[in-house]
Amino acid sequence: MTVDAPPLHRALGLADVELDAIRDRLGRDPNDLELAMFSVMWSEHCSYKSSRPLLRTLPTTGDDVVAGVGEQAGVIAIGDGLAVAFKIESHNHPSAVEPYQGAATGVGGILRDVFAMGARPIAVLDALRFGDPSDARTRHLVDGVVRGVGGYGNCVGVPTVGGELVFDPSYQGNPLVNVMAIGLLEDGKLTRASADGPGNLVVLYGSATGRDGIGGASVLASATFGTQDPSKRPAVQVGDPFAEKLLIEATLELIAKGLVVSIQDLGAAGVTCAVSETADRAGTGVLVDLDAIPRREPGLEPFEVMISESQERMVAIVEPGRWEAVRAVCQRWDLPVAVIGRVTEEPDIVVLTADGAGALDTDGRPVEAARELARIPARALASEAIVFERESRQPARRRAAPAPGAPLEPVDALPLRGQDPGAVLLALLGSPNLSSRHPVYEQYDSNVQSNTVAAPGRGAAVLRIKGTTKALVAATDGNAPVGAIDPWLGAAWSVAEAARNVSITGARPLGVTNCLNYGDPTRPEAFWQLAEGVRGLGDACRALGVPVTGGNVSLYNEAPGSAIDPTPEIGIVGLLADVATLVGPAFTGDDHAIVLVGEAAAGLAGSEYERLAGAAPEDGPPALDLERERRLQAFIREAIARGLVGSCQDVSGGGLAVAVAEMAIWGGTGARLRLPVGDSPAVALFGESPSRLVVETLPRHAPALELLARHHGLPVETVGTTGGARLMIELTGGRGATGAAEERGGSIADALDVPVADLRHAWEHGLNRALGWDAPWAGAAEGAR
Amino acid sequence: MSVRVGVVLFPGSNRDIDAINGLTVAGAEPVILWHEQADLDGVSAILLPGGFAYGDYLRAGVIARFSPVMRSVAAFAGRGGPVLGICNGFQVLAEAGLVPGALLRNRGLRFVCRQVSLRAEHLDTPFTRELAGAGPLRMPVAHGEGCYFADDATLDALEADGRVLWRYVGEDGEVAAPDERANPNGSLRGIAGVRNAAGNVAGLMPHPETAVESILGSDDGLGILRSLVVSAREYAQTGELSGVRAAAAVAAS
Amino acid sequence: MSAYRFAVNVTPKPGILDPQGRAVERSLPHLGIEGVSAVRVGRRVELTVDADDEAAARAVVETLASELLSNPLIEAYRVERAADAAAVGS
Amino acid sequence: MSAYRFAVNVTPKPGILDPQGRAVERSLPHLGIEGVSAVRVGRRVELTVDADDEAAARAVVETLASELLSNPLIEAYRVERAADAAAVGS
Ligand SMILES: Nc1ncnc2c1ncn2[C@@H]1O[C@H](COP(=O)(O)OP(=O)(O)O)[C@@H](O)[C@H]1O
Ligand SMILES: [Mg+2]
Repeated sequence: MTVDAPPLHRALGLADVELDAIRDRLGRDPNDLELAMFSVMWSEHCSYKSSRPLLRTLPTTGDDVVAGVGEQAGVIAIGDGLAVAFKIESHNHPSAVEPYQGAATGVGGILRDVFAMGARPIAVLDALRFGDPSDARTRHLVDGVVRGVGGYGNCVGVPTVGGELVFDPSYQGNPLVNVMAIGLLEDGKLTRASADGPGNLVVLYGSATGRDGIGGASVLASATFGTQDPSKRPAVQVGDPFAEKLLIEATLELIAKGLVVSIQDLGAAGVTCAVSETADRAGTGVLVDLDAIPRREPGLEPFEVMISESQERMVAIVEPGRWEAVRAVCQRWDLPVAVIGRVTEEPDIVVLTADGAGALDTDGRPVEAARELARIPARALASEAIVFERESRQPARRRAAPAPGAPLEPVDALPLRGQDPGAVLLALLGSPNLSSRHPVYEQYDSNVQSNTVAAPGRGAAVLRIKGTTKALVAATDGNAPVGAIDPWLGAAWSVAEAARNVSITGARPLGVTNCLNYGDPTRPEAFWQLAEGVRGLGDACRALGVPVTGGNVSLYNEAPGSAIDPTPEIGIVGLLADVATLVGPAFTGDDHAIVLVGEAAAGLAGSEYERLAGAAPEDGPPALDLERERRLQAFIREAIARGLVGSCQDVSGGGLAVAVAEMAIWGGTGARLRLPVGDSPAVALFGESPSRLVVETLPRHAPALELLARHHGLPVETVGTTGGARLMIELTGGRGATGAAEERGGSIADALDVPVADLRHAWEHGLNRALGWDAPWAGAAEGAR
Repeated sequence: MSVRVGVVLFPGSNRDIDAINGLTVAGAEPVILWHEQADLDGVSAILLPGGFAYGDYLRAGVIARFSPVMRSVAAFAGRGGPVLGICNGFQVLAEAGLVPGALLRNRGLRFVCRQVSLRAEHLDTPFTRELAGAGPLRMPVAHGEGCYFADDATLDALEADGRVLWRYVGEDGEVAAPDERANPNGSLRGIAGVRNAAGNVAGLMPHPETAVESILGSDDGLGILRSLVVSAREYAQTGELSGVRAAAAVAAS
Repeated sequence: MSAYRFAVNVTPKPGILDPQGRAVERSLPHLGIEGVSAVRVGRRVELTVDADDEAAARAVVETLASELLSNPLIEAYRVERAADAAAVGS
Repeated sequence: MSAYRFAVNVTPKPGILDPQGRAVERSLPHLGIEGVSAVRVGRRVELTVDADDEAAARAVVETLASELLSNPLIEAYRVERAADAAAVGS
């Protein structure tokens, strides 16, 4: 080694203290192969070395939780002999490099986590975040990511039923691609990734191993993306959804036939990760026969074989007597399969080679010519990976939330002055973040498998469970603009909103999975954001009584010079006992009562209105009262169960006006509301303070609904009636008035008055316009590839 | 006694779940036909389901066409048995030459999944006989290569011969031109489905099998599946189908 | 037996709609490129054939090209010897 | 100005997984074809360039090939003169 060359461990992304810790665990110096294995396993992505102490604080237990944090996916029992498995994961950095393949392999990876547990994947949701939609690079990323999600999900036959698409400047250099998968499994089919039973075979099946993503785990997840070191450019992984489809069928067949002890998918850190984690969970070790691993190309180095992230591969632990049956199943599905090792009592991962001739004999003993290339205690790679107590520092806050109960300040008076509130509503409905997402989700097969009751487009996804009266309800939510101001609030808010989206269908939230997208944890401010985010996540889940069953942490989401706003992405699954009681968010008829539950709180910071109208520097985001949120959700579930609800929508992005407008657009009928304006028309119409619902009910049910809300201690008022072809909202009784009225010298606020057809038009065309997809050459470059 | 209808399973088929569900709702007993099997297990009709057989790599449907089961499907079709290909199944039938035309990449170059409206052009065929009327029938499409193509002469002949079975229509009930949103893929003359000269083999891009229960958004597809089931029963009992032409007549045409 | 490397170029037949080719043409102005026309997008398949001689190898490729790699209704193909006979792992 | 017809062959880079090539290889036994290996599936784009001379035309094609027609992370391309200089209607 020349004096100038960096030591190998640093080239692999390991700090000097980490090398010391490795020496400590081995009691000697590691060789190069061992160092490579440590470098991928001790990456942030695999080891959670910065976040593990925080994650321990999360509430993870619940009566129905069958498998939780620590497993490949969370599993919750839902009765009828069934359970639901679900998990969310990020593929941010690969998608920034190669959007199509990055997103596609993201879908593939999260599906494997779910079917590795024995669950048939029944749904995918994708939560996406990008920079300026008018920017050419953003458009390239959006187009590629959406094609990638669809290209993979459509082919494997799992419907993509929901997700998010948000544009914000903070993602300009660093898009987020978070994908959630949901699977359904029968009792008794749950399969854990644990290498039990010394003497058992370690079987690798699926695609052959190539040079894909060598070092991807460490390089992509641990280094700030965008530094210009070409040697760190990882090989791009290409997904093969057809191979994945075969892998799904073969895996479920192996499990159904009871042929395997355990299964784990291969993702980051490849074979190294799969064998060390499964062995560590069982307290065993594995002799790995390097020669036996099927390769796609000649000339792979041992370290490349051990850490390759080639896609569409699984490892099964198999009793020797079942090997022939396992092989037959894999061959029927046309998948390469090989015994690549043996489980041992000695808890070490040992990598052996006989120079290609096969290092283990048929009894699993090393042949005479076998050489030992690496020997590492499994736990040193997995559960006893290094942990860092990172420094945390609260930055000088930009803005604070107004104290609860503080008087409503008309901070919005300026932006709204002189504006017809109807024009503001149209602008919001047509804005990049609030307009219809159909140009994206129509590229996803959303109904394959014949379970989709509520397809993407209108709130939470609903999937019926065949053979039962039940349905699963799923959503993702993540609020970054609020979190940028107050990361605790942003995370708690995201949980509240996700759970609310489930509750307003009548379903009971079962559990939460989460993807924590944050910046460089070695920056104390970024680590503080992460710590506050985890605290908010835990507080909200405890308050709402929903366990966290799994998740994923994505750090270093920083382009040179900028970090993303902290983005805690929440994935949630709920259970609806009787799908016939399902309530949607579209008005169901004319002359029905419109009831408003909850009340507006001050604060426009972090809202879409603020994005449109500009920020008021003294403003903060509205407060969130978790206890009130819990009561609100309990109320709406009870109201729905009692048949009191025609339709229901929560107040979120764009505020009350947008919520009602959506109900009108989707229901094909207008509405007339009289709204107490308080001091601020903008807060009343467009504020996004949480814990509020718009409920449509038959006039004769309105009193019962109001009574029920009061029972739950919630402010409630009947504010209007459905019907007609226009949306009219009269603002009553406030000091502040909308600009148009002021200019006429009037003291009574103007009515918002817009034809529903205009609302629909703005909403339907906004996204295509924002992305330039309405141009005739749209998507040409990507499409032509 | 319920009639046995085969559902061909290629590696990469994924609407087999939907086909089985749809056939069950329509009153048939679905029977899986694995791509490597030549024996048809005594089925009286065959449904080729949607999906991505062999990943749809190279060209949708092309690799599947060479499966052992396809030789048997072709022979079954030759004997006058009813065969319906849906989406990828339509692509496989077209590649195999069992129905006319080709399915090109969608004109918009994107995968399209949404509800469309169809009009049935003939109500006296093995695939439409149970429909209450011409439509419109609401059901989803979900495909990237569904743009129906044949040269003008072929199209004229298909129309003259009554072999265009379904077309995409707009809200006004009129056939949707290739550049209208109601035509999801740019198909020529709004063609969503066709049948062979004898009339016993049909393919369509939309998914009637996913539109068989109102909880799924529509049950308009049920009429098409019921037609197939009724045809299967007729074929099982008589060895013939009404609404089709004898092979001799086809050869003469 | 020797190894022969071939390429099969598959292109849309004249008159067949080629939305990919049109999309490329339409996007050219945005790249500031002028003077490009008649863009046709097709497939190129490269493969190695083990056979006794080149004629035998070419016969295999012809079969493959006409039966699998192209659809005669919509596509034309041309077989050519590929320069780089070195097999590349797939 | 003259018209020059070119072809751009875009193929997956060595070492990059080519699912299409694999699928073709695995389907060959069904066709009864033996001895074929190392199948790689890519794209072929044919186009006509109006330019003062061939060098200028080729420069345009190079730009197009590297910026629009191929994805440099996973694909390689080669530009060649196409035999049939006659423009084909798109
Ligand atoms: N933010 C989080 N909250 C809760 N659990 C988490 C979080 N991040 C990761 N986990 C859990 O840690 C374990 C390891 O995560 P990961 O490596 O992403 O899973 P896998 O190895 O299955 O891909 C999983 O059980 C996961 O659910
Ligand atoms: Mg995993």
